Amino acid sequence: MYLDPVLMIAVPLFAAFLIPILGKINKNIAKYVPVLVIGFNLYEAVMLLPVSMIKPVIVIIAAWRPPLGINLTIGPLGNMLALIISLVGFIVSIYNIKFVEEEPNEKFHMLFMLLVAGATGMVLTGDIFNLFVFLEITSISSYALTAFIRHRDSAEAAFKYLVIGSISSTFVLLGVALIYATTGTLNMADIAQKIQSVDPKIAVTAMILLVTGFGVEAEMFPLNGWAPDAYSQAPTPVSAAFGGIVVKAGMYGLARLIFTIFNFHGIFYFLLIMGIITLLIAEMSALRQKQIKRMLAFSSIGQMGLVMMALGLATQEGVVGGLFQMFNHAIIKPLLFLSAGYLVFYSGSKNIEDLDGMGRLKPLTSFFFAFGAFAIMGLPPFSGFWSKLIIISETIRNGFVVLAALALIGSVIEAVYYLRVVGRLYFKKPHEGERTHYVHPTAIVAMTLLTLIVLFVGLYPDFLMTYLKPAAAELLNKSAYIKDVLTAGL
Amino acid sequence: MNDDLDRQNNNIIANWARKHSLWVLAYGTGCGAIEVPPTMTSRYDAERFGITGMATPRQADVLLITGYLAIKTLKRVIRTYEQMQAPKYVIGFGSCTINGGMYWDSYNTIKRLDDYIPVDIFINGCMPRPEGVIDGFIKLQERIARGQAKGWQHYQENLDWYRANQKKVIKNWTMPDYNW
Amino acid sequence: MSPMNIIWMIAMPFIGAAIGLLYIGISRNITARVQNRFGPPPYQNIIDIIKLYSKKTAITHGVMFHLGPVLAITGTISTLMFVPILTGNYPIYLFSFQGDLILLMYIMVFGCLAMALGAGQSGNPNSAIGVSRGLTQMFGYEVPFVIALIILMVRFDTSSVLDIIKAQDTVAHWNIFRSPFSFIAAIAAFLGMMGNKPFDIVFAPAEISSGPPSEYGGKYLALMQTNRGLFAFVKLVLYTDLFLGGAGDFITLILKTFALFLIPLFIGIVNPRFRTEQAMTFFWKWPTAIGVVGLVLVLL
Amino acid sequence: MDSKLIKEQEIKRNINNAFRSAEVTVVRRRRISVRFRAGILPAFISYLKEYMGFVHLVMISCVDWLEDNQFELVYHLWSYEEHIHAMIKIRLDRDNAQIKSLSSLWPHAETYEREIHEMFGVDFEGHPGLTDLILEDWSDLPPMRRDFDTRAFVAETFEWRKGREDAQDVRQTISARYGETIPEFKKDK
Amino acid sequence: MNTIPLILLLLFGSALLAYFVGKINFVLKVGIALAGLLVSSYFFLTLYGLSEKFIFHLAGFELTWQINSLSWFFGMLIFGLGILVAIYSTVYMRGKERVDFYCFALCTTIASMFGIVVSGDLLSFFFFWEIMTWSSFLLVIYYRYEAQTAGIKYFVMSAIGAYSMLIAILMIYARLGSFSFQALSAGWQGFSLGTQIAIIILFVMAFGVKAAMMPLHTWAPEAYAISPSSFTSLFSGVLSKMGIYGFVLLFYVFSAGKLSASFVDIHGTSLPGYILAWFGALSALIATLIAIVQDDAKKLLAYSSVGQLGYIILGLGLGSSIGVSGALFHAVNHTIFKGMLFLAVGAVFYRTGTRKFSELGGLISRMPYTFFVVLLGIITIAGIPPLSGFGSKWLIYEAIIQKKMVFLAVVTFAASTASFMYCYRLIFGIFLGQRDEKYDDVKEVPWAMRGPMLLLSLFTIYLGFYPYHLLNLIAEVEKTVLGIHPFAYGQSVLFSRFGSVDTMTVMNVVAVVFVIVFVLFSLLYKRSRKVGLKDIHTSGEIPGEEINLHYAIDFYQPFSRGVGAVLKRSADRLYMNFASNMEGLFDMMRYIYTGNGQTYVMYVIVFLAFVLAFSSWLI
Repeated sequence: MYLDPVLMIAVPLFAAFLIPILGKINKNIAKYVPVLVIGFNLYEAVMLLPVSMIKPVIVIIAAWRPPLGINLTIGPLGNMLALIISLVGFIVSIYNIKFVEEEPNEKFHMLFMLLVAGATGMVLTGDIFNLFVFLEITSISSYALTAFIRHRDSAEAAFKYLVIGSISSTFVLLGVALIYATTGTLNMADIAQKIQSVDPKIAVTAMILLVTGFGVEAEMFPLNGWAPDAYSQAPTPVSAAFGGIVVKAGMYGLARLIFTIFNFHGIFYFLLIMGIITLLIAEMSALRQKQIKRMLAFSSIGQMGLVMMALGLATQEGVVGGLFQMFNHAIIKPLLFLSAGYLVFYSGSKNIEDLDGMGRLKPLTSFFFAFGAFAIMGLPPFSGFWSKLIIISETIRNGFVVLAALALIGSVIEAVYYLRVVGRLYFKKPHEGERTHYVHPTAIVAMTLLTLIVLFVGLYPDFLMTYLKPAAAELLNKSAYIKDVLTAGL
Repeated sequence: MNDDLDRQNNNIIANWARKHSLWVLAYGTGCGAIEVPPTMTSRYDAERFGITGMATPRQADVLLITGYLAIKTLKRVIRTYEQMQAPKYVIGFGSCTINGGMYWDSYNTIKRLDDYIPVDIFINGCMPRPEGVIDGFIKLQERIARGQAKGWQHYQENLDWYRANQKKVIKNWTMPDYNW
Repeated sequence: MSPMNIIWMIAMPFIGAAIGLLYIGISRNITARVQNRFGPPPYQNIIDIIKLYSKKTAITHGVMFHLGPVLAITGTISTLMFVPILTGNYPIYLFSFQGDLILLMYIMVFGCLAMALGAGQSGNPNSAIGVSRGLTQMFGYEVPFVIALIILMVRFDTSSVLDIIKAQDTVAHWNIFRSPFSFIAAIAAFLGMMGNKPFDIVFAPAEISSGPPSEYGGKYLALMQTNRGLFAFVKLVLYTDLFLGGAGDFITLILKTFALFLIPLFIGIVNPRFRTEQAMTFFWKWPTAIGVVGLVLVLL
Repeated sequence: MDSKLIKEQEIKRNINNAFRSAEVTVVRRRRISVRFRAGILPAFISYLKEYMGFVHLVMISCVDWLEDNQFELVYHLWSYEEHIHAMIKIRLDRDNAQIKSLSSLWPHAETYEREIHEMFGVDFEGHPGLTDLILEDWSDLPPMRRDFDTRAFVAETFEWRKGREDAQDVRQTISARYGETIPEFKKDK
Repeated sequence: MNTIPLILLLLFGSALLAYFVGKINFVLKVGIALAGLLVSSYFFLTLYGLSEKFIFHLAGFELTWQINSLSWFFGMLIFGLGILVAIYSTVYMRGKERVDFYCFALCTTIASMFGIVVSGDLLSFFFFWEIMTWSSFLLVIYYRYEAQTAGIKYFVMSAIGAYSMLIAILMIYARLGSFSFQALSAGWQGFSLGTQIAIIILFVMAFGVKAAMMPLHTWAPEAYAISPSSFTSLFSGVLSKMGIYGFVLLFYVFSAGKLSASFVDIHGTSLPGYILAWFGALSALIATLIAIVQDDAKKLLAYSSVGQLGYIILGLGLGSSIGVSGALFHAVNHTIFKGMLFLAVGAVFYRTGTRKFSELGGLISRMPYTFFVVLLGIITIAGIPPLSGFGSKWLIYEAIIQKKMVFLAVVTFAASTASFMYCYRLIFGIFLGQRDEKYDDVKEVPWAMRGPMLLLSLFTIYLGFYPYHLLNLIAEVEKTVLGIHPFAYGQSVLFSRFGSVDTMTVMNVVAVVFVIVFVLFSLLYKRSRKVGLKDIHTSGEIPGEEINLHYAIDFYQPFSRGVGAVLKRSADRLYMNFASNMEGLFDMMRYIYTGNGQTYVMYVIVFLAFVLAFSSWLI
């Protein structure tokens, strides 16, 4: 039985402001609050899932019906993404319990709560201005979290992120303003209905502004300049959260815009091409990276490129593949980041070269990393295999054999650089020197959870597929969405 | 065992074959080595007697010592002789093998080859001409045919005496044992 | 299997070895005459072998060293069993119905490889060097040899030696005239196979003290010499079958094989020695080129 | 001195400029002889090699001056530029003959030095391996020393063939031993 | 319960069990792996002659697992060698670290190979193919410190192959809407010529990598050399056969043997088959030439493996019954002899710790059983009668000559002759010649290692004179699955249109002659005395005991001088140059991300401007 979905946004938001106060009372309590709160979110998302699969849950706030008032639209897609976000958030918060020791840790937890709240808000809202607001909440907490380690590199990364993010937000705002000016409404379903009558030139301009804005969060090339720096300089859980939460939310925004609100077919081709370019350039850049987290950042960009490509196909199967890939990425990339975080923590250096022989010193963590690497390469029987299979299959079915081949070349490059790291972990003799040999159980729990999900989904993809299909259908079936939202509460 | 060997030594067919097929390993020390090629080539053509050069002691029947032997080379000669397969014959060639020849007072050259390995035929001269060499071979053939070329047997029976002589000049004896 | 056949089976290795050894003896004699010498008697090789068999001692370096010559002669006799020797009214086919040319090509190698293994266990580096040279040279001459055989097989559409003999019913149909390219390639390979002068680097006595057999003496050497004679005979018979239309009786056989035997002999007498890689590349140049011409012709 | 020996004289001057103690004698055209101390021989020889053009070590020989109780080592050098043969003569104490090895200057000097060590017992410092060269396991005095009595040694070590101590005809003995008839020598006509 | 999933479950289960339970002690992990293999091979044996099918759905795709005579044929190889390797491993891996990991990867590899051969559709084929790739990769990198480059090279080339196969599979899926083999063979004719060519090339790339076909072989020597010998045996013996299995599927099942309908015929063989045959022949020749100059025994065997697989590919390409039978026969032979040779080299490595010819030698008296195995192995590999290698090579040659492909025949025969050279080098370098002092105490390996090798050598003898049962199996495969009319054969006689060979007679003649000569020469004739290996003729010189006169360095120096031009060319170097050039390019790509905030902002603005400028295209 689910509670009011509004709580999914309200509770983390409230908890975020509660944490500093709790932190004044007892530092330890603050640690456990995120676990509980996001756990609640996860519970909500899971409970909502069977309901929203049948019919979208429209939550009307303050009794103003959709075109006029703010509403939450919890369709299969939104619910699915909320589930992903809360799942990743939950697991990362478990990891956080012990990993974040640095002061002021209650602020970290607060910002993290804000991040989750914002991302959840983004995927649940039905209002374009709310989308913008939640985007800002997510972004601002991200900036702060990036700079959490008080180091000049972190600050620089955060500042870059801030500059680019602010510009993108401005574009989003401009786009929203343009839409509001021409259609006079902010409800997405309503906009989708009314956009038909707007001058296509204005509509396309608005769309491009919005796409640019969300593209920054969704790591579209060339808007993803912030990503490598931010990923590599942020604390490990934050990097994981970027991969699992922020980017997913951004991608949701992008998908919602182009599938539901606007009606331009050309944008799909554009997305397809941008997707493959993003994929290839990211993989190529990742190959020669020296820092492990930076490499993972580029890999993350590459995966998002694949998702964009899948969404750009704009077919049922393609979108299913894209969403599947988003899910996989959201699960595997945190696994990689969390294990890499521990490896970096123990080796005391971010450089790949210094990870030599960690497979011997830290067998479990290295195992998780290797597992994640194999999974993200798309090897069976891990989950990455199925999503890649579906995407490539659909690409070829639509006649884009060359794109499929290019994507697979990207995969080969991916295999090379992941294996290079795995190779260093296992093949090289460890450097001399004493190291602590200790991983906190919370981290192991977090990583084991992720591993099990990867394996489960890999061996039994049908479980996930049953939920992904309606989600894809929601994206593709625009009129149903409009109807559902606009007739809600009647 | 000796009876058996004697019986075989008197085997007419075998002795006839041995006589007509002398495979020579020429141990070319000293100036005598230069006399061997003329013996083998067109002018004197030792091959018509079945005499052929061989490259390894394992295959050879006749060890041809063509000159003086320093103590260092004596060691090699003994080794080579022991590697040959019985029945085997030794021809001492030139005065040096008989009494040291012109090296009679050299501190490093042996004087009597037959003190160290059993010699079946000496060919004297300094150096013997190919005619002499062929004559020596024919003498050897005759002795083989009569079953008299039993130097190898002599060596086998008096190994202790030969060893004592050999060890007298070769101070540091590192040779493997000759196992029959 | 008729009793006559069984008698031939038992007798043929001895006859073959005797003929082969005689040929080699004659070759020594002829070489001597060419060099203005008198030379040994033609039966010299047989004397040598009797002497070697009556050697009183022999040394062995181990099991493979012992088995090397045994297996070598096993291979040679087995090869002999699959070669049709006489085809006339009183044929000696032995087992040649049960095998074909490809079998012959491979079973011929059996003995060589066994010999090489035996030489290998002698522990003498010279033997190993000889084997290395021999195998390299074999790789060289097998190419024209194979080309020659392929020409024959494709031309007559059969891989059976008996069928090839049958196709050469008259003198004009002998393959030496019908497939001259094949014959030239094959005879070039034959030079290498016989180990005669230009291609005798394997046994270079002054250089690697007679190569593979350098540790063999006494009865082993005797067996190897027998093998040498027999193998020469087998090869000559095979070539006679393939190119000279086989033989109906022993006299023809001896005439034809001796005629074939003279070719490498005379080439050998007047030529110095090739180095290993020169030998190998020699086989890949002219004989192969001629063979390829033959191949092209047979396809047309 | 012959006025034609300009080159030789010039070399003599040059050597004396560098090494006062070197006694240089011009023997004849293209040949000079130098007496030198054993102590700084390598320095001297390398000077000759590097600066005077004597790049070729022809050989090293040794002379046993038993009367002086000294060994004389003679280093034969050859200059390809000037075509001059220099003999560097070093006197060593016979009882404690020791000198520095030249094997670092000319690798092939090793062989000569090994031989001289073996035959005379001169010790070469810095030689990589003063092992046996021609003799094996020699335990007596070095055989080329003049105080080594070869005949006594031979008589002690080797056995003479009976009847062959002098040059008598031994055919009778041999024929008696083997029962062979003695061929008559054919007289030349 | 259906048997196929049961077997797969058993194998994968024992893999996981061996890993987790095996943490406890050594016996348990190896025992579990072995027990799993034995039980599953029992179930597998019950499948003989049946044709089972197991259909289910996963991720929206219909998957089929089936067993037919072809699957059974290859399954036989997998289980046969798999069990022997597992038995061998019980001793070979004792005392080594991470045995649990080894057992896990070994079982997974065997399971995935079985999965490949029972796959009745392209998707599960690909699925198991990838599992096979990574599980074998795990074994390649078992000796972790040295294995890095080899492992990554193997993985990357496999990945390229696998992805090209994926494209082909998905191209087929896009056209047919089904992954199943039946649909494919029914629908093959409907494809356009271009599609057919593309599919064939892509599949050939995938299978060629696994079957180590020139020029896709470059991973093989290093990966074979570096993996644990017990696994290398399986790697070369069976895993490479999966590539061969793929070729069989491609040429006779997928295309239903109708390639000739769309392509021109050359000498009665369809063009793709003809080209494949040439690839096979050239692999055989070039790999053999390279094998000759190797110093590492396993590298030599690896190149030899490439060469022998070339023969198999050649036979398959020819397409006639006799050629395909020869290829399948040779596949079995290759499994047997490569299995035993790698196991034997492993045994030598187990006792001496090295695989280099230049460091070994003279082990015959110390390891006589291993020597015997290697001896039989090289006789088989060289195709010399009377052992089984001759039968398969005979069939392949007959097939070539029947088709009058004379130049192909010349290349193949030349390769075969050259193989004598490396065969000799292998046995000489390890077992013959003089032994180094330090190996005086070497002992023969334990029976658990000897047993599998000897069993395999018995097989070569058995197949050498009585190939009837195997030929029956092959004929069954050809009749039921490949749609080829099998060629004629008797109990032990192989017939072709050209001639026949009676393997039984050959074996008998050789055996009888050998026995007669042996009895006469060795038993009845006077005995010889045994001398040591150091007692050799060295021109009188007496080398000390410590001096080893084993001639093993640069053994075929004249040969290398003669064919140096060929050996200098290296596909491997080409790929590595390409890879390093690509890395250079990628390194430049990296500088797109300058790390400069202003630049990134500029990118955003330029992107926006650019898209706005071309916005009309989006409408």
